[in-house]
Amino acid sequence: MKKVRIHINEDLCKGCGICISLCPNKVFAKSEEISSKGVFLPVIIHGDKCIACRICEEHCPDLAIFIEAQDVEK
Amino acid sequence: MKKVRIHINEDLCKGCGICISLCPNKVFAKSEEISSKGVFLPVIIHGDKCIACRICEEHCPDLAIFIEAQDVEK
Amino acid sequence: MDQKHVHPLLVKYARIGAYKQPHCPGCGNGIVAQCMLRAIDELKLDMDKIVFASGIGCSSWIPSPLFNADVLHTTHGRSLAFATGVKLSNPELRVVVFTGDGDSAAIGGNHLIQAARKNIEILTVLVNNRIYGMTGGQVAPTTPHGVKTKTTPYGNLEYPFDLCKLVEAAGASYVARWTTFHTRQLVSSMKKGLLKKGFSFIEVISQCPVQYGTFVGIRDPAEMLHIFRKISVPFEKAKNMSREELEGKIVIGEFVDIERTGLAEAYQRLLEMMNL
Amino acid sequence: MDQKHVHPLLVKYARIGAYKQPHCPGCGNGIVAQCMLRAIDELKLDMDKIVFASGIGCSSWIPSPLFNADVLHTTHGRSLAFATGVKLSNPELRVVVFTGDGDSAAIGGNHLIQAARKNIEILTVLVNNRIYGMTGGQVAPTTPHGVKTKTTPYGNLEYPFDLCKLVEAAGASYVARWTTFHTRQLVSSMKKGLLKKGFSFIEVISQCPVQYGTFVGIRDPAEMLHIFRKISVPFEKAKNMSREELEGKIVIGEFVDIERTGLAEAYQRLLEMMNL
Amino acid sequence: MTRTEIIIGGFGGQGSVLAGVILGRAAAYDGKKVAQSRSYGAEARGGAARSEVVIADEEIDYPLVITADYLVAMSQPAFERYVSKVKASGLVVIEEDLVRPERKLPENLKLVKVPATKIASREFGRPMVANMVMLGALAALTGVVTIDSLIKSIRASVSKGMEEINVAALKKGQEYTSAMVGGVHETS
Amino acid sequence: MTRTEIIIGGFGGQGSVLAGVILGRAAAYDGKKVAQSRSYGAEARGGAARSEVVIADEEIDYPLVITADYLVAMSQPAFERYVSKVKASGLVVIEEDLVRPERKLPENLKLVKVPATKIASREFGRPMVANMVMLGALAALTGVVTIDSLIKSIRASVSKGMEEINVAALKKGQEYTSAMVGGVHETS
Amino acid sequence: MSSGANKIIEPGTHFLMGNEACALGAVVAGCKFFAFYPITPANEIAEYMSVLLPKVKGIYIQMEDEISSIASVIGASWAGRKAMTATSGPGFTLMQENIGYAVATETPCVIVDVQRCGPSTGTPPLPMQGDVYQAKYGSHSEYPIIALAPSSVKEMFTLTIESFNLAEKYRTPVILLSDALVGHLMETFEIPDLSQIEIVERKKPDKETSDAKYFLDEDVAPMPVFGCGYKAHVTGSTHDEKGLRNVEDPVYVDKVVRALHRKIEKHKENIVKVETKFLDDAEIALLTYGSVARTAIHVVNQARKTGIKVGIIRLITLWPFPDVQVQSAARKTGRIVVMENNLGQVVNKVSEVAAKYADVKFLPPRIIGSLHEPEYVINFLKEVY
Amino acid sequence: MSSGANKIIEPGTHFLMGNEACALGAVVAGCKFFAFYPITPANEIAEYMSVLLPKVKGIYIQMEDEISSIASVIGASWAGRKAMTATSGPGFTLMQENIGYAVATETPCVIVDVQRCGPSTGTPPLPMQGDVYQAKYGSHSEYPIIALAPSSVKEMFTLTIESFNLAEKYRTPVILLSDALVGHLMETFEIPDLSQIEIVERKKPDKETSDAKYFLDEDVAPMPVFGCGYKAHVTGSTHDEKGLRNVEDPVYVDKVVRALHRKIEKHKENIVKVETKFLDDAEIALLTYGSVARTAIHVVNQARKTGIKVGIIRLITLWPFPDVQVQSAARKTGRIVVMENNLGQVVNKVSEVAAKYADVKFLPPRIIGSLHEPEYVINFLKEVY
Ligand SMILES: Cc1ncc(C[n+]2csc(CCOP(=O)(O)OP(=O)(O)O)c2C)c(N)n1
Ligand SMILES: Cc1ncc(C[n+]2csc(CCOP(=O)(O)OP(=O)(O)O)c2C)c(N)n1
Ligand code: SF4
Ligand code: SF4
Ligand code: SF4
Ligand code: SF4
Ligand code: SF4
Ligand code: SF4
Ligand SMILES: [Mg+2]
Ligand SMILES: [Mg+2]
Repeated sequence: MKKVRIHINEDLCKGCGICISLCPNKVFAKSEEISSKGVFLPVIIHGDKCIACRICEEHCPDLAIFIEAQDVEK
Repeated sequence: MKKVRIHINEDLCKGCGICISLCPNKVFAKSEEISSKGVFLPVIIHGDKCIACRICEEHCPDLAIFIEAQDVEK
Repeated sequence: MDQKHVHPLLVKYARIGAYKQPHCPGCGNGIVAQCMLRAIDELKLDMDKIVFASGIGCSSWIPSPLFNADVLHTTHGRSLAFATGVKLSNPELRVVVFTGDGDSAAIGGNHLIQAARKNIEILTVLVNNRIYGMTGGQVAPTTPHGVKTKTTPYGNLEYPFDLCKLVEAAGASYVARWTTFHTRQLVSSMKKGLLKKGFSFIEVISQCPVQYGTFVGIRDPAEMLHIFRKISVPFEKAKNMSREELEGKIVIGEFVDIERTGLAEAYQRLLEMMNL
Repeated sequence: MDQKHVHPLLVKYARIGAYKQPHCPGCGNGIVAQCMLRAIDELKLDMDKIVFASGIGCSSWIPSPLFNADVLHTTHGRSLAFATGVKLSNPELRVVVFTGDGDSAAIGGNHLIQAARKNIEILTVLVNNRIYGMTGGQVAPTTPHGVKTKTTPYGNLEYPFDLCKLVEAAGASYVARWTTFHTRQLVSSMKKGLLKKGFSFIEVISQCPVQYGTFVGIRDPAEMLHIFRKISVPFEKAKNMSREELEGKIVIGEFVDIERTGLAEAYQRLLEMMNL
Repeated sequence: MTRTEIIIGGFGGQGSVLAGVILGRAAAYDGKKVAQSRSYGAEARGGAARSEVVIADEEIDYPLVITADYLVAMSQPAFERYVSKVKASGLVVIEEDLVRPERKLPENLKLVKVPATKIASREFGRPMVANMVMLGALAALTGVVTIDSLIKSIRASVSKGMEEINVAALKKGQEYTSAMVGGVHETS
Repeated sequence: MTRTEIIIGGFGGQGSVLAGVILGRAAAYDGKKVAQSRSYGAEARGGAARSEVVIADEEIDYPLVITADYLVAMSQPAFERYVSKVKASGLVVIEEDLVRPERKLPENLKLVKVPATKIASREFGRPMVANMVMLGALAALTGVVTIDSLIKSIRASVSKGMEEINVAALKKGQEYTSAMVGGVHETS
Repeated sequence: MSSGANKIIEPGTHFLMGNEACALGAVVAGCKFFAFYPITPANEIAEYMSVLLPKVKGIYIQMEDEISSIASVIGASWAGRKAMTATSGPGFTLMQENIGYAVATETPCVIVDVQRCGPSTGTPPLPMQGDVYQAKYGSHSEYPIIALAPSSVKEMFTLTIESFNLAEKYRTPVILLSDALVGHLMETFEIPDLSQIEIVERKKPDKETSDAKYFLDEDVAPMPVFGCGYKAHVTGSTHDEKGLRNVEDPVYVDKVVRALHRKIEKHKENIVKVETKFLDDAEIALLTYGSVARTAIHVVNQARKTGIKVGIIRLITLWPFPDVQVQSAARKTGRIVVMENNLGQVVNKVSEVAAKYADVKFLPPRIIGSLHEPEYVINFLKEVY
Repeated sequence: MSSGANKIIEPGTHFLMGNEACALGAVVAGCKFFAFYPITPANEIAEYMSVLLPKVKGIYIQMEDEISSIASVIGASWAGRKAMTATSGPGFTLMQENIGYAVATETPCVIVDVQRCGPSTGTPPLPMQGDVYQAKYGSHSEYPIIALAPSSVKEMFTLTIESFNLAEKYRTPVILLSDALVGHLMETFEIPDLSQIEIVERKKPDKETSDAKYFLDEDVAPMPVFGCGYKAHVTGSTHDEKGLRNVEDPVYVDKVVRALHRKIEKHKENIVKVETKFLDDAEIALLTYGSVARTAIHVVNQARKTGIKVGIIRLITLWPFPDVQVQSAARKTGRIVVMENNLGQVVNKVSEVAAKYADVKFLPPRIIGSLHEPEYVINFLKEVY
C-alpha cells in the first residue's frame, strides 16, 4: 500500500480541470468558489481513492499538482 | 527515304560540341578555325549519313541547329 | 512561494521567479514542458550543458523563461538556424528546439527541412496545435481541411502537412509523433531524441483550448485530451488501414530511427584531420 | 538574323531580339528551354495564356527573356510565391515556374513545399545542376556528399535532398525526374504538367559544364550527357535495387500522378457559392 | 465640451475589452462620438486586460483617458493600477469578491460593489458574463449610455447564440444597482 | 609620379581577368604598387570581360584607368570599346584573328597584331592560353613588368597542373614580339 | 472589375476598429487580392478581409510568411488585381526585398504596416513609430516610396483608399504607416455614399503599340496585364523601357534609378498632403503625424485657451517628404517642435530641410511606446515658450 | 581561443582582392565562425573563409539563405565564437530582421555588406553605395548601429579587424559597408607583424554573481557564454536587465530602446573615425567615404596643384554619424561637397547636422553605379569654386 499526498499549488493552478477529468478515480471536484485570482480550483473529494498513478500530475500544464507517494507496510 | 537539311545557325552556336558528340552517325566534326566570335563551330562532314533522328537538334542548348526532313519517293 | 507545494521538477529545473507558466489555462504547451523536464531528470542530464532554443509563438515559450538553463528565444521561424550555429560552435552542448506549427511548418518550413537534411544533432519538439495560437487563431499549414478559423470563415480550402512524413523525406535520423495525452511515450521519445547523434524530430499534437478549441467547438482542454486518446492510431496499426479509415485520425509512434553521421560530428572530424 | 537558319521553335515562340540564349556554351538550361517550347508546340497552347515565372539563377533565365509571353522574373527563391498570386488571380492562365536547385531547394525550399501542400495549379520545372551556377560554383543542398566545390574545398560534409521525395511528401499531384539527356521523356512530362490540375513538379538533372563540371573534372557538356544516360535508372527498376546499388545513380521516371482539387479551383468554387 | 472617460479593467479572460466595445458601440447608437482603446498582455495570453472609453458630443482629439470619470474594476491589480486615474468625485464600480478596496482609496471617490461573478454564476452558470453584470451596473448608476442602446450593442457584438444570456446579465447588473442610484457608498 | 595604366579586354572565357591578375601580381613582385580591377557580364556567364591594371611607384589613389598606356584587345567589341581610352602614342596589342582594327584607329597609336589563339591552339592544343601569349607579347614590347616576375606570378595564380603550359604560352608570346621591339606597326 | 463594395457597406456612422476600417477602405478602393501572414497588431485587417473579400469576388490567401505574402500580392497585381498586404515590424522587415522589387518593376500595391514596439520582437501590442525611415530605406539600394500616416480610424479608411489611388496612379507600392494605437482604436466615423469617393483605375496600354515600352517612362508608363497578349517582361534586374534585362552597363542602372525617382518627384505636389492649424500667428509649431498627432491637436486646442500661440503641422504624407510645406511652416514660426513616438526620425528630415529657417526641437514621448500625455507636452511648451 | 592566424599569414606585402583581405582580417581578428549564402559580389570572402577557417579550428557553414546565415552567426556568438557573415544588397535586406535581433540581444557579430547596384536584383557586379541608410534603418523600429566604410583593399583588412573589435567591445553587430569596387579590387598592401595588431577579446561575467544582469547595462554588460552555467536568457522580446521578457508595460520598451542607444552614444568618441586632409586652409571640403573616396583623394591631390584650395573629409565611420567632425569641417570651410555613389544619402545627414554652418552641395557620379571620374569632379569644382 502507498501513503499518498496530493499537492495542489494554488498560486500556479489555473483551474483548467484536466486533473479533475483525467483522474481515473475521480479524486477531484471543481471548487464552487472563485479564487482571488479568478480561478475555480480543483478540490480533493476522495483523497483516499488516489492510487498515485500520477496521471493528474503528468497532464497538468502548470505543474501545479504533484503526488508524493511512500510505500508503507500493509 | 528522307531528304534532310541540317541548319546550323552560326550566330547562335556556341561551339559546345554536344551535337558532334551525340549524333549517332558522326555527321559532324569540330571546325579547326576559330570563328569571329571565338567559337569552334560544328561542320557537317557526313551529311549523307544523317537519318533525321533529331538528337542533335533536341540536345542543342542554343537552338542553333535543326533538321528539315521531307519524305521523298525512293 | 510556498516551496512545500512546488512541483519537484520546478524546484530542480525552473528559473527562479519563473514558476508560473505563461500559457492559457489548460494549454498543452505546459504538458510538453513538464515532459521535457521529466526526460532530462530521468536521464540525469546537466542543465548547464543544454541550450534550449525557440522561435515565436505560444509553444516557443515552453523553455522561456521556465527552464533554468541557457535559453535562446529567437525570431519567428528561425530557431533551427540559430540552434545550428550553437551546435556547430560547441558540439558538446545538447541543443533542443521548441517550436510551433506556425513557427516551423509555415514561416520556418525551410529551416526545418534543411536541418533534417544536414542531420545536425538537434532535438526539435514541434508542438502542433493546428493553429496560430499566439496571434489569435488564424489558419495554419497544419489546420485540417474544411475547419473554420479566424481567417478561414468559410472553411479551410487547403490541406495540412504530414510533418513527420516531410521531415523523414528531408533526411532526419529520428522522427516520432505523440499527443499531449501520451505523456509517457512522449517522455521516452524525448529521451531518445536527447541522446541521438543526428537530427531528431518529435511532433506533439497539442490542445489549444482558447483558439483552436473555440473554432471546433471544444473549449474544455480535458475533453480534447480524451479525444486525442480516442482518435490516435499507432503507426504499426495504421500501416494496414486505408486512407478513408485514417481520415480524422492521428497516427502516433516512431517513424524513423536510423544512424547517420551528424553534421557537427562530421565537422569535428574534418577539424581533427586538418589540425593534426 | 538570317531567319532561314533560325530554329522553327525560336521563330514561333522567342521574343524578338532574344534568340541568343544567355547561358554558357553547352549548358543544360538551353535544352530544358527547348523542351518546354516543344511541349507547348505539341499541345498547341496559346503563349498569351501562359505566364512564365522564375527566380534568380542561370536556370531562372530559361524563359527570360527568350519566351515571347508574359514573363515574371522575380527575386531569388520566391518565384512560386509570386506565381501563386498570379494563378489565384486568374485561374485561366497556365502558370509555369522555372527554378534552380539553389533557388528552390535552398532559399526557396519553403515556398516549394508549401506550393506542393496547397496543390496550387502550377507546373514547376526545377533544373538541378547540383551547384550554384550563377554565383560561381558554391555548394548547394543538392551537391553530392564529398564533392569539392568553391566553398567545400575539403569536400561536402552534407547530404543532398531527394527533391522528388520531398515534394511528394509535401503533397504534390505530379512528380517526375529526368535528365537533360532524356529530352523526349521530359517533353512528355512537361505536357502532362502543363495540363495537370494540381501542383506539378519536374526535376531535371542538368549539366553545368562551367561550374559543376570544373569541380568534378568533366568540362565537356557532351560527356556529361553521356554520363547522365549511363547512370540513370528508371524508377520501376530502382524499386528493386538496394541503397548501395543506387549510390551514384539518378532515379528517373514519374513518381506521383494523382488527382486532387487544386487551390485555385477550390477558391473559384467558393466564390461561385458565395456569389450565387 | 462634454467628455466622459471610463476605464474597465480586469484579468485577461474576464471580458474587459468586450465590455468596453459594447459600451462604446452603445454610446455610438446614442449619437455620441466615441473612442475606445484597449490594452492587454502579450499577444493571445494576457494576465491583465484594460479597456478605455471616451464619449463626447464633439470630435474627440486625444482618444485615451486623461482622468477617468468612472472605473469598473474586476480584479485587484486592475483596481490598484487605475484607481489613481479616477478624478475626484469619480465613481468606481468593483467586483465585490475579487477586489478588496480597503487600503488604496483616495478621498471623495464614490464606490459601488457588485458581486458580478457570483450573480453570473448563480443566475446563468456562466461566470464569463460577469462583465455584462458590471456594465449593467455602471449604466444604471451613471446613465452614461442608455440601456436600449446597450442591449442593441450587445446583440451586435457578441457571438451568435450568446446574445440573450448577455442581455439578461446586463439587466441583472442594472437591477442590482438601480436601487442605489443617488445613494452610493462614500469612500470610507 | 609614374603611373602606368593597362586595359585587357576580350570575350568572357578568354581569360582577360586572369591575365590582369597575373600582370598585377607580377608588378607587385617587381616592387611596384598595383591596383587591378575587373568588370564582366552578369554574374557567371558574361559576354565580355575586362581587366584594368594600374602600376605605380607610389600609393595609388584613383585605382581605375584614366587614360590607358596599353590596351590588350582579344575581341572586336573590346577593341572598339576601349581603343578610345588609349592615350596618344599608346600601344594596342590585338588578337590578330579576332580583331579587325581597320576602321576605328586614332592617329599615333602603335599597333601590334598577335595571332595568339592560333599559337595557343597550334602549340599547345589549348586556345584558352591565348591570354598568356598576349601577356608575353605585352611584356616583351613594353617591359612594364619583368618576365621573371610574370613567370612567378603565373605559378602563383593558375590552378595546379596548368602552370607550365601557361608559362610556355607566355614565352611564345614574348618570342613572337621580341623581334619587333622598337619597330611596331604604326597606325595605318 | 467593380469594387462590389456597395453590396457590403452602408453609408452612415460606423463604430469600427482602425484595422477594420482599413479593410473596408481597401474593399471600397477595389482591392481584389489580399495576402497575409498573421502578426499582432495587424491581424484584424486580415480577419475582416477574409470575411469580406469572397463576397466581392476577391481573393484572401494566407501565405507561409511575409516574404511570400508580398510576393503573391505582386503576382496578383500583374495578373490585373488591385492588391494589398498588411503586417507589422518584423513582417515589414521581411517584406523589404520584395517591396524593392515592386518599386523596381513599377508594380502598384499597398502595404499596411501597423507599427509596434521594437526593436526585434519587442512588445507586439504597443504602438511606436519606429518604421518611418525603414519605409523609405528598408530595402537595399536607392528608390523612392510613398508612405502615408493615418491619425484616426476615419483615416484608416480614407487613407487606405488614397493609398490604392496613388499606387495605381503612379505604379508604385504605397505604404500605409499606421500603428498599434490607431490600428486597435475603435472610433465613430462617417462613411459617405460610395459614389462620392474617388477611385483611380489602372491605365492599360493600347494593344496596338508594336514597340511596347512598359517601364521607365518620362511620366508613368501604362501597365500591361498578364494574359492579354502584351507579352510583358517583368524583372527586378536592371532593365530598359521594354523591361529587358541589361546587367552589364552602369548606364542602365543610372537610368532605372533616376527614372523611378523622377516619376515620384514629378508628381510630388499632387502626392504630398499635410494638415495645418493655427499656423498663421503661431510662434511655435508642433510638427507631428499618425497617432501622436492626436495629442498634438488636443494640446494645441488647450494651449490656445491659455494664450500660448502654438500651431500644428501634421504630416499625412511622410514620403516623399513634404519639404516645401515643412520649410514654409519653419519660416512662418521660426520654431518647430517635432513630436513622434520614437527617439527621433522625422525630426532628422525636418532638421535637414528646415534647420536653416527655424529652431528645431525634438520631443519624444515621456515613455517610448506610449502616446505623449497632453500634460507632458504642455509643460514642455511652457518651458520652451 | 587564439586566432591561429599566424599559422596561415605572413607579414609583408600582399597582393589581394578586397574580399580576400576581408577574410584574412577576420581570421586575424579571431573569427571562428562564418556562415554564408552565395551572392555576387561577396562570394570571394566566403570562398577564402572556407579554405582558411578549418585550418584555424574555425567553422565555415553555408546556410540555406541569408536569414539563416545571420541566425547561425548569432547562435555561434552566444556559444562563444567570434562570428561573421557577408552578403550584398538583397541578402543584406533579408538579414535585417535578425540584425535587429542581434542589436536587441546585444550580440557581437560582424556583417559585411559588399554593396552592389540596385534597386532589387539590379546589376550584381557593379558598385553602388545605396545601403547606407539601410544599415541603420533596415530593421523595423529604432536601434543604434555601428557601420564602417573601407576605401581600399588595405582597409578591407584593417577595418574588418576593427569591426570585430568594436563588436566585441560594445556587444553589438557591426556592419562593414564595402562595395563591389573595393570588394573586387586587387591591390598591394602591407600586413604588419600580427603581434602589432590590437585584438579585443570579449568580457565575460564573473561566475560568482548571484543576481546576474547580462543586459541593458549603464555601460556594456559582460556577456555570458552558453554552456558555462550562466543560465543566460536571451530574447528579442522586450526584456529587463536579466534578459527576462516583459511585454506588457511600455516602461520596458523605453528602457530597452534608450539603453541600447546610450551604450553607443556614450562611447561615440572612441568609435567614430574620420580622415581629413588639407582641411586647414581649405575653402571647400569634399566629404566622402568608401570607394568614392579614391576619386576624391586623387582630385584633391590634383586640384591642389592647380591652386584650388580643396580639402577632404573621409568618413570611415558612417554610423554613429560623425556629426561633431562634420560640423567642425563645415565651420572650417563653409562649403561642403558631398560625393557618394547614389542619389543622396550621407548628404542628408550632412545637411541635417551642418546646414547651419556650411553650404552643402551634392555631387552624385555622372553615371550612378560607377565611380566619379576625376575630370568630372574637377570640372564641378571649377564651376562652384
Ligand atoms: C516575422 C514574424 N511574423 C509574424 C509574427 C507574429 N507571430 C507571432 S507567433 C506567430 C505564430 C504562432 O503560431 P505557432 O508557431 O503555431 O505557435 P503557437 O502560438 O500556435 O504555439 C506569429 C505568426 C512574428 N512574431 N514575426
Ligand atoms: C537574396 C539573394 N541571395 C543571393 C542571391 C545571389 N544568387 C543569385 S543566383 C543564386 C543561386 C543560383 O543557384 P541555382 O538556383 O541553383 O541556379 P543556377 O544558377 O545553378 O541555375 C544566388 C545565390 C540573390 N540574387 N538574392
Ligand atoms: S490540471 Fe493543474 S492547472 Fe489544471 S486544474 Fe488541475 S492542478 Fe489546476
Ligand atoms: S495520482 Fe492518479 S489517482 Fe491519484 S489523484 Fe492523480 S490521477 Fe487521481
Ligand atoms: S549543340 Fe548547338 S551550340 Fe553546341 S555545337 Fe552544336 S549547334 Fe553549336
Ligand atoms: S538528326 Fe540525328 S543523324 Fe542527323 S545530324 Fe542530327 S543527330 Fe546526327
Ligand atoms: S492561445 Fe492556445 S496555444 Fe496559446 S497559450 Fe493559449 S491555449 Fe495555449
Ligand atoms: S554557370 Fe553553369 S548553369 Fe550557369 S549558365 Fe554556365 S553552365 Fe549553365
Ligand atoms: Mg500553433
Ligand atoms: Mg543550380
